[in-house]
Amino acid sequence: MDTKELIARRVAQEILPGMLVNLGIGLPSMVANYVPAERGVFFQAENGVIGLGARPPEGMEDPNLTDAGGGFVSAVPGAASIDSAMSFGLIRGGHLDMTVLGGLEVDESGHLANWKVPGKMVPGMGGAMDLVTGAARVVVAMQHSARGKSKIVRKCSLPLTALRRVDMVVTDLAVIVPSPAGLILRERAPGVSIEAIREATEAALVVPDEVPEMGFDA
Amino acid sequence: MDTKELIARRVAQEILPGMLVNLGIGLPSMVANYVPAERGVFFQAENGVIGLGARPPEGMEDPNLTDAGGGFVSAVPGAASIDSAMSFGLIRGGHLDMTVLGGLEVDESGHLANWKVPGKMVPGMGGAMDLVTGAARVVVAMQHSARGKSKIVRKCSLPLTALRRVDMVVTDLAVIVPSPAGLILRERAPGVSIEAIREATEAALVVPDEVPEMGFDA
Amino acid sequence: MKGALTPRDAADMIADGASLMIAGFMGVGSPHRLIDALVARNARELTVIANDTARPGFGIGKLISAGAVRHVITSHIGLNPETQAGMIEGSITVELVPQGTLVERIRAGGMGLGGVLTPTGLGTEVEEGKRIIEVEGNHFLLETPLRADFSLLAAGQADYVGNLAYSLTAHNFNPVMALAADTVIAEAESIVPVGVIPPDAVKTPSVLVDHLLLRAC
Amino acid sequence: MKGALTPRDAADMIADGASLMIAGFMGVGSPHRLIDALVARNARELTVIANDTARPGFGIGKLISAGAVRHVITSHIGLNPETQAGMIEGSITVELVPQGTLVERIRAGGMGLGGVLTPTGLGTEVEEGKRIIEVEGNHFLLETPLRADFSLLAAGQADYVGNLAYSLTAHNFNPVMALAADTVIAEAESIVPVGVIPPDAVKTPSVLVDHLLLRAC
Repeated sequence: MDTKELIARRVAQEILPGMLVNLGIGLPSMVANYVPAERGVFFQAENGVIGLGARPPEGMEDPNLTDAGGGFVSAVPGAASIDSAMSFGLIRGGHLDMTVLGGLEVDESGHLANWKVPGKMVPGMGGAMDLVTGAARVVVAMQHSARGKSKIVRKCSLPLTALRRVDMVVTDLAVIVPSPAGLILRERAPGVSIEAIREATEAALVVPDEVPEMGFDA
Repeated sequence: MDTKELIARRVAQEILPGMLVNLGIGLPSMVANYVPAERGVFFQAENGVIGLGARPPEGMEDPNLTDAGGGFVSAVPGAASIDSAMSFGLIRGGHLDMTVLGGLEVDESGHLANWKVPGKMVPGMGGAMDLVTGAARVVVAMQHSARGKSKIVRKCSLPLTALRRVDMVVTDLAVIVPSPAGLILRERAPGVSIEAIREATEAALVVPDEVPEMGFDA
Repeated sequence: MKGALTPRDAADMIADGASLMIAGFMGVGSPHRLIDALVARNARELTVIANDTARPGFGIGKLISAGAVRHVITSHIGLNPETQAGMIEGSITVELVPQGTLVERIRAGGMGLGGVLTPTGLGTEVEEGKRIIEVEGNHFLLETPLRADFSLLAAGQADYVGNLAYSLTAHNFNPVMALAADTVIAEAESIVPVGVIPPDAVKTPSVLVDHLLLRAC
Repeated sequence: MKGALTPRDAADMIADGASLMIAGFMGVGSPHRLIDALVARNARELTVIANDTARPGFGIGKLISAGAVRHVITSHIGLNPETQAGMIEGSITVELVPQGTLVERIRAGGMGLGGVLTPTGLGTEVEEGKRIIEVEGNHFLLETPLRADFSLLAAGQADYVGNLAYSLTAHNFNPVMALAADTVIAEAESIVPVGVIPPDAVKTPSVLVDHLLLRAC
């Protein structure tokens, strides 16, 4: 299993039946592949559909139905079209049960930075600030390190996305739960030692007595 | 012509082709009867329809289509259903070309009071405060006096509906246009003298050299 | 959506003293079966947030007549003399709010806004006790969010997962109230299979609806 | 509604230096014929208020590529390297706004509100220069209204009087932008007789639309 698949599959376990879930562009969008249809989950995209479905069969794409990245999608039975005001009303108003976002940095306070690298890359925050501020649960799905540098840092050096503490970080090495007491190491990726995680992590980690491996059924 | 019909017909002359117009309950709602269909006017009711039409034929009434007073109406071709947020977005946002409201008092500053008689009658402001604040043009349609007492007063004794100066008052005796210089007497009802209007009016009136009679085609 | 309820089960869920948003405009678009069930279970001490209190014997007017309501936040009570009488004798307290302000306060409560600035009410009694905020030389009242324990809605159509569609002037406060309560209960004139209400016709997405009344018999 | 325009007439109506709200999300639900006409007439110094600048060669990206845009108020430019390059070299100024704040600012501008209070952006760069207002112990940013000279919309269907209906994710910013400009110009995939779009399916009432582009040939 490659690292992206591992992250996506682990995040998918957090998604409970009947939830309304927003998945960010890129890695987070892969999570949908591992949520069984019978779980009755509705995926929201901030561009305005509740009940996002898989890419349509070749030749069946509708230019008026895409995800937030502009890729063609379908709509599941029971889907609803909404405008941007309603879309962000759902997000900011606490009606979104979970959002899964990519990250550039997460720090010991549980703060996320994911929208700007000053002087280098300024994509803009898009919906990320509203999502992190308003979603009932915020899960960050990202690689543990980028170019050999830990993305789990003492203090974010990049501009913050929000002051709200994210609820969980899932990387290719670990599941980390930010808390008032710091970053708690909850799970290890299969075959990865606590020591290896500590070494790959700039931030201090709170390590409980038991840190089980991530469990995967299949 | 009875006095209500006179007022309604005179107000109807203010309604220009293509306007969006809100008519209050009671006397103002009669104005619609004197606006020819070919004028292409859309009537709005604050409860959520643009393109209010006449009462349907007996037996054809829809309990889900009423005016703001709860009376059965129809919808004209090109009508749109809107919710309350959009309805008041149109009103407060300046998209409503004209509102016609009843009044309890209008004073020399052009202020309207029409929602409360303290200790006696407290119907509530309903949509009136938003209408007077937001409509492009506010026309008050009312009897000149109630129980022998002028409703055109020096200063409103009843709680104000808004600080905005209304644009026109049409009564059974006169057309009055509030202005920074005071209440200008613009027209007389047929057969009514300037003296008679002055006598029936508590407020000071600015009387131009020419005060024509209201003109009616039919 | 957690499945269909009887009106009685719904009324039992709503404790005395609860705050309720009740949709409708003079009873049009109001959840009449839910109201009847609340009257039947002899509900007491309710706070009702609604556009109006309809008229005696109809819509929210039934709750007023039954003495179920202690406090009302509303824009208009002029067509219900019982509400006016209750207010004067002190059995009901009434907070009057301009209609456009009422809907924005409910929307703010449902959409996670801390408030909105409106020109409506400036210089009137409505201004009393409120903060005035200046923006680019203009003054506005700061109006704060409203939320309730329950929102009671009425739809034209609902589907099995709880998507709602409304008809003509029965929209009114339904779409905003659907966001502004801890628990949302809806009744519908008809309940149709998933897919019958196309995505573009859904006015309240199913994810906002907690309970649907089972079909009227 | 003042009748149908050619795209060219519409583009001629929009002077250099004008401010435009342009609907769409990554080009979906954007008025592509109006954009093409603005590029064709070599428009200059435009201010664009839009969710994003799409990508080079598509939607608003065409205006960026053509050098028609001086200032952008938007939530996301990450998929258009030309906007990013323009920002860095100084040919385009960019004001980044969180998406949920952007839509509320536009809505406030269109609906006569003086502003809204949102928690989004608190404690981030977005907070800079803004007033923080406390409501019941919570802090919010005061975000002010946005308006423009023109709103350019794209509908799925329009009828002869200008009622608009949208399809699926092509709704996005269209319904709010319809209220927030002095002049509203819409194009539609199809134009149908009055009555074909039933009242409950109208998402933008005709009274908001000033001009419709004549049908695409």
